[in-house]
Amino acid sequence: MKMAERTLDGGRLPLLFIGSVTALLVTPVLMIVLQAGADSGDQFRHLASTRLPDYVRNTLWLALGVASTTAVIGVGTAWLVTLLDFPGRSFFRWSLLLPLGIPTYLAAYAYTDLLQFSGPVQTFLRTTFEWTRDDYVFPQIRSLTGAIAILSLAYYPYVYLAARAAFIEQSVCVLEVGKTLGLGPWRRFFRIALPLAWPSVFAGLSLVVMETLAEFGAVDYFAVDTFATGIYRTFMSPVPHALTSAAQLSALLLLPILLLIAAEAFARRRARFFHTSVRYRAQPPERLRGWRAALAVTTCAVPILLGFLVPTVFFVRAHLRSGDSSSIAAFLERAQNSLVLATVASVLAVALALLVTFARRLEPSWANRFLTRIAGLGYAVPGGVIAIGVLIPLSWLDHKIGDLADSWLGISTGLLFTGTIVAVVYGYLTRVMAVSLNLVQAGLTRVQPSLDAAARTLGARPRGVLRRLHLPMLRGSLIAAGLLVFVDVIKELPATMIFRPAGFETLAVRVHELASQERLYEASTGALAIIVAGLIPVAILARTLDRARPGTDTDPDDIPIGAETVT
Amino acid sequence: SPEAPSSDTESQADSAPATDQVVNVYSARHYDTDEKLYAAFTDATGIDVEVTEADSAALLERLAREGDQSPADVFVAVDAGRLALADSRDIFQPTDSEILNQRVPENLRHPDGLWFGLTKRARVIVYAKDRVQPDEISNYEELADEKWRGRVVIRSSTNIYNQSLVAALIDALGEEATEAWCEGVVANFARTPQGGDRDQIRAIAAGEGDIGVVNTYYLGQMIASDEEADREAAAKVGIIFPNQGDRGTHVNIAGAGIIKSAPNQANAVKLLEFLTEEEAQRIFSDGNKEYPVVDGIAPPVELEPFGSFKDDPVNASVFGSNAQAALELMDRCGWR
Amino acid sequence: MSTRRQSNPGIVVEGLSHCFGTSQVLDDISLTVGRGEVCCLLGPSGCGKSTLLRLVAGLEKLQKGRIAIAGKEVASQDSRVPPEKRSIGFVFQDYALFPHLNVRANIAFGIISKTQAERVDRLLEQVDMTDYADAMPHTLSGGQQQRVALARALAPGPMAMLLDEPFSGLDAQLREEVRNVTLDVLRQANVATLMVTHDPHEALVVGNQVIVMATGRVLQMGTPMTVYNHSASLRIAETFGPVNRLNGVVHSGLAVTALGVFQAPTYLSEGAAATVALRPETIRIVPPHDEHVQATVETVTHEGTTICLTVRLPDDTTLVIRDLARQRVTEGEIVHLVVDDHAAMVFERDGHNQATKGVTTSLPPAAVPPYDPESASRTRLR
Amino acid sequence: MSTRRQSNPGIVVEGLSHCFGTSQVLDDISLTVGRGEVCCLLGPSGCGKSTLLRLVAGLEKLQKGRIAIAGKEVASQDSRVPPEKRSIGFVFQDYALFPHLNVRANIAFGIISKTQAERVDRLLEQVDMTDYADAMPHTLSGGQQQRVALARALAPGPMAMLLDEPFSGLDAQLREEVRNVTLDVLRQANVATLMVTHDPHEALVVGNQVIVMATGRVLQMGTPMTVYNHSASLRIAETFGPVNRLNGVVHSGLAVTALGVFQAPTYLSEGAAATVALRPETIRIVPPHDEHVQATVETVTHEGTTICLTVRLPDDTTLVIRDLARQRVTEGEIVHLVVDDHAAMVFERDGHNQATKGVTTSLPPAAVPPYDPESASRTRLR
Ligand SMILES: Nc1ncnc2c1ncn2[C@@H]1O[C@H](COP(=O)(O)OP(=O)(O)OP(=O)(O)O)[C@@H](O)[C@H]1O
Ligand SMILES: Nc1ncnc2c1ncn2[C@@H]1O[C@H](COP(=O)(O)OP(=O)(O)OP(=O)(O)O)[C@@H](O)[C@H]1O
Ligand SMILES: [Mg+2]
Ligand SMILES: [Mg+2]
Repeated sequence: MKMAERTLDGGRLPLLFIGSVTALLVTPVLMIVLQAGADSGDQFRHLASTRLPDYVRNTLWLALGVASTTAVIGVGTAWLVTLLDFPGRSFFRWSLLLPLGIPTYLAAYAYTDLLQFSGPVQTFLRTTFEWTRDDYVFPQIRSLTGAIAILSLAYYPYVYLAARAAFIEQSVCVLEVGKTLGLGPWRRFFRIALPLAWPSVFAGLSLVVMETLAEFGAVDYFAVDTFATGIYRTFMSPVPHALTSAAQLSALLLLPILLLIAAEAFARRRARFFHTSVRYRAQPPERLRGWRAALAVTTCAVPILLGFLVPTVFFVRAHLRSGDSSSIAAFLERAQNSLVLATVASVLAVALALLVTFARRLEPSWANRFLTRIAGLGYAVPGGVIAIGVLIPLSWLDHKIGDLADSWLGISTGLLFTGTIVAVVYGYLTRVMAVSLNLVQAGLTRVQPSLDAAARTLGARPRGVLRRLHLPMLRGSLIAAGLLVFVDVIKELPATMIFRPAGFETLAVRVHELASQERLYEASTGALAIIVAGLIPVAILARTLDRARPGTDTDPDDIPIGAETVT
Repeated sequence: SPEAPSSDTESQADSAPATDQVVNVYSARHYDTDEKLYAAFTDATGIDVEVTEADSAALLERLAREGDQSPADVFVAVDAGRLALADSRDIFQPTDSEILNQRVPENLRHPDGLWFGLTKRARVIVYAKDRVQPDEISNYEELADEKWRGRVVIRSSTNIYNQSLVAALIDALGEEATEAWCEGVVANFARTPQGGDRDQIRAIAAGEGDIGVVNTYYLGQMIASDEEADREAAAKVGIIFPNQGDRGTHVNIAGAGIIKSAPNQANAVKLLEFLTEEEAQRIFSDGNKEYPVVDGIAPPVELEPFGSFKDDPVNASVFGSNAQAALELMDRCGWR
Repeated sequence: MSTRRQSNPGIVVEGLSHCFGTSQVLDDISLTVGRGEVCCLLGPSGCGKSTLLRLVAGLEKLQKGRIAIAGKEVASQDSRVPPEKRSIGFVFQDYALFPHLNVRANIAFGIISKTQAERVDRLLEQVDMTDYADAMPHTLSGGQQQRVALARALAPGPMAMLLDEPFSGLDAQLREEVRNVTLDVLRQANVATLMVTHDPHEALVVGNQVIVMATGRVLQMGTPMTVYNHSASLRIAETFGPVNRLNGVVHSGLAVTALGVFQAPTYLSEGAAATVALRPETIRIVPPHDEHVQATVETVTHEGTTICLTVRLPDDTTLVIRDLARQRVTEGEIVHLVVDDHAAMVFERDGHNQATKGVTTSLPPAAVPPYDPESASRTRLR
Repeated sequence: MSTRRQSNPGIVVEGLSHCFGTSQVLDDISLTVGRGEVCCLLGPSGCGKSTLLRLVAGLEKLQKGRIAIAGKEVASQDSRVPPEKRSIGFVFQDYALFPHLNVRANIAFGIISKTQAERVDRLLEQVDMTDYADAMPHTLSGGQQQRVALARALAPGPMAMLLDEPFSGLDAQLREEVRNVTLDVLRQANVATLMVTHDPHEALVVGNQVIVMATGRVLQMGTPMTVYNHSASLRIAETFGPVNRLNGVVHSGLAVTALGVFQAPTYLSEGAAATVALRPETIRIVPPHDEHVQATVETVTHEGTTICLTVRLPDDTTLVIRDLARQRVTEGEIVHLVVDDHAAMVFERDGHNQATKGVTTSLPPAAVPPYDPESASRTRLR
């Protein structure tokens, strides 16, 4: 019931550990910021006077649009499948995660191909009704709205996961109190469930927003000028100060993100006090009937249909018509590369996240809280740029080592990091740590401090607490984190492109090559592979999420999976 | 770095230690046909080709950071502007190869042999056969003409080909005139610039726009495509080589230069020379529908019907020197 | 009173049974709580008290039986009124305060009316938490949390109040004060109150009725004095504290024991084995007089208000005697005893054995601390 | 005993002070618990008991003072031993069972030794939870959870045991049994036990020492009989139940009151205003005799073992009298009273006022239920 604010101190160690990990992760971001300090001629002034206003406006609308849409879809569906019962509930509970598997830029290609003026849908309309372009108004898919739609469909699962876990784990007692105090379902939702779930939901949302801000492919394809596209455009242009001005834009983009992080820190402040009851009791979901049930089913079905089914079917058809011509062997090799990289990255990301958050729990000092917050900053910087941020320190290190080896041993080491898997993985980590950190952190707030206290008084050392209490209770969170990272990495492009060793290809790279040559249909094969690679983890994730949480019986249908699941 | 041990060994292997049996290529080109080329080169010379593909900007950064430690021997870019930029970063070493000099035309290589064009692509005007007469437009300047109001489709100014086109125009017309032209074109847009060159062709075929500007090989590829829809779309459009009356059509190149610190300089030269041989040039044109740089080698069959054309003799390096101006100019005109 | 209860019952439970999985937790429970009445639930840990309350509140799905609140049926096989429509208040065993709201907001949670402010203030005062109005729950002590939970449940002014050990976390003084105010308020508001308590003394003092439960069944239900002085079984008698058991045999309607003869219930036939239960305080130490039973004082435990003695009779039976602390007795001393014979409860002997079957909360003799007079004596007596 | 405690103290706390933010929760606490001793903490809700325990356990950062366990300093300004190295057991007010482990695993959590299995079985038996060995915590009743928490804390066999209301959720019978076994085990294992309880009766019965706290300070510390019979202040006296207050004036070393004269402490000078505190049971109803004080019985409350009367004296002061239930008294009856004068406690009158300042748990008179004899009388007496 009561949660002591202070948990048990671990002395200096936590700060040291958190500090070094964070340093490792934010160095690339710092590099970019430093780069921004350099002189870019009057590039920046020029941008500010011409494009910047657009960037700001579009970015703002995009972020707001996506955030609000994902919030509605994610929270709504989570509430439905957690606390209500209707046909197909247990199916939706995991299939709502499927859109995670689909890279946004591919979804964008697919939808554009379907809905653009020359696409089948409009062509069909024209031919059947013998319209010409002026006879009808068709919503322009390549537009801000289109982008919002696509991104929302791709990102809502983050919020869904977060909200669902939160609902489940609180479903125990406080909602019951709400009932005895005369609150109907709706008021229970808005006055208890939502406020309690908010920090978790916010964690999910902040991931969504950061990902949106960093999104390039889809947004650019939709002809929406955001900071991300602007940064790329500037970076790609064959002009002397390209990098610097790109860095300056990025730095500008970081400001609101820092605010966001501060805001989240604020929202999370309360999260530490959650969980007023030590009783976990599953509350039997209320069964819906008639039109209500129908409504619930549609609400859950639509996101899956649009976010997953349509693009997948599109790529299957494309693949069948004219798939990737390259050899199976080459294809398998790419797949293998992708999977290996993703696995390594996700394992590392989760392990680090767990240790960092645990250290922070041991010593929740102001410094540690702040450091863990900013550790994930890289997630909000467009991949291509953060990649350069990674490149700078790595190559510097390479040279230092090279010189040392040269002067001392007289041998030439060549480049130890850049152009190696090491660099690629490091690049990934700087990007995706935000995901694992957020999820694990949120999961940890579900483990009452008084449980730690109990374990400690029973002679468990911090290590023991981590192993015997947190690991089992966080199993779900950890797996979920790992798999989200996995999916993200499978889709990752820029870092892979820059750092991969010569001749090293991944699925995403391949798809990008073809797509960049506008060879969509051939790209479909790789796209499908990515989707499949993304699906497997989603399936696993789904299964773990549906397993009973510690402290519950085993009927998966009215089980709180919360303490074990994610936000 | 926590991962260091895990893949230390790999990294040794990856940063290919210099042996005269390899040549390391940093390439901003990603075409399947290129693999064929490299394979052919290896067959011919027994030299392995290690390719690292990425966006040219990133590659340039990497080259710059790697400095003298870099394993790279050759840098390949799909645009003269990029080559010029690389040059301005002073990463190339001059190559004095008889073969290259006589095979690659003057205007398609660096005066001091820092880089050489390998293929040629013309940026042409395409039009809807059913709605536009071929004689209605004959040069880029006319794209700004009132009569095309709401009929022009073209991709965004982020695209390097447009940047180079404008850079060339600045060279030809001067900055004011070009800006005026640019404003005119923007005014004529049928839709916000979006998609790639194929999308422009499709849009014209579908009637969303009447004329557009694309690179020749995209049209070639669509004509050769095994996609029904693409072939139909391609069939609906005709092309015009602009400015045949005067300076000639704006052409751009994919080219390559040899890196200063190249560990395998000799192999690098061999590679470039091989790429300008007839066989290689054929693969470029047949495989990718690009125009060969070497005279006397037939253009891609798909493009033959459009006949031969006179290309703008301006040295491609101006694309680089004017890039900044071009970019800012397009920004000012609101060309997204 | 019973008639009044019939006429407008506050809470009616009929034939309620409940299982968790295979284990039957409630078994055919029936009870009625009149408006303005306080009904105390006594029973060993795990006997189903909380479950019963949860069922009345509608927090568990009714399996068998019928529940009505304020004359309106709220749950039965075919109908089910959701908890929020039952007009009940519930103080949970684990307070379950809303962690995201401060004390004031927690209390105000169930109130819709405009008059909130002063109502909340009055409640804060009533549970003596005025100083903590703005504190967050996690900063409250156990007892403070419990008081907030209580105020929160009172706030909406429900028709039926369900209290699950609502005062267990409060110190004696505060407990008594909060309890008296609360129950008084509830009585005056004519609310039917069902309250779980573990303190028999409390049940006897505040309850209009006391219900003694064990293993999911109601053992006895009646006014405090009835269940205390006329317990239906030895087990019930023991719920209110240890009793002395004397074995006796029935002769012409009297149970004859070492301590004298006692009126036996009519159903005990001649020669039947009887157990006479004597509460410690019904055995009195009196000035010497030769017709009194003599006994040796073995241990003396001071309990504050009272002292507790164990004494040994000549025939070696040990008795537990409770007398007021003013009695000056020392160990080893010989005392004379008198029994208030009308206070004795006489049961059929083996009846007891049946009764306790299955619910024995007694410990294996091995585990029993020999030095502790009270439990020791009791166990030896058993 | 005190010497023994000095020689090898189990728990030593010196000059302990603690603040949460600005509010001082503990103020210069010092106490010592000898090995094999049980020390009971009594005090109003929110007075800092749990905080004190958390500090001893090392669950809160020590701010000021010094703590030693088994002769080893575990916390001071400059040193700090982490909880897991202090060899303590802790039963939390909110149990804090591990939700992902079943009962058996919860209990076994702190045991490393090979002998796990039977040790756990013994503990299960000891807290009477053998049948629930494989149940998950969320399926347990409040009291069952509490017993598991207790067993879990006992399992590792700590040197010092900290119990935060460890029996509050248990019914009287079980409570007594579990309590006796547990404390006996602890005593025999020579463990120093610090136990928070809200039941003064319990504190007096089981404690070797009783510590009375209020608002973060120790008011009195001593053997049960001392604190009960020789309370250092009225407030302490009231911790163990209501007392009658008689105003008196000191004449030649005696406090003169309506109920007679009482020995006054020497520090009270001639003519000083004194308050005489009489516990309800120290006033006795006796057979009529003209030198006794007469009074009219106003209310009679049956409390089970005892009955509680309020009687009115001729001068209209009301007294609360507690006598054994066997007393047959009816309301309105005239009774004769005698006071065990040596049982009276005499204090300086305003001293009391000082004492209660800041910690008054009394309710606004308005809120007090008129019908309730006990608290009513008390408040009127105040
Ligand atoms: N984390 C905290 N932050 C601020 N104040 C706190 C915190 N924990 C406790 N307090 C305050 O400290 C005081 C003492 O709390 P504590 O839990 O020690 O009381 P207690 O004696 O255990 O009371 P109870 O008998 O009701 O459990 C209370 O007034 C409480 O409000
Ligand atoms: N969700 C559940 N699943 C299975 N068994 C349960 C569940 N909840 C309670 N029980 C069992 O039902 C029995 C009664 O529980 P309940 O909480 O009603 O007891 P109680 O009378 O309140 O006990 P206490 O006085 O200790 O709170 C207990 O044996 C408990 O183990
Ligand atoms: Mg209970
Ligand atoms: Mg406490």
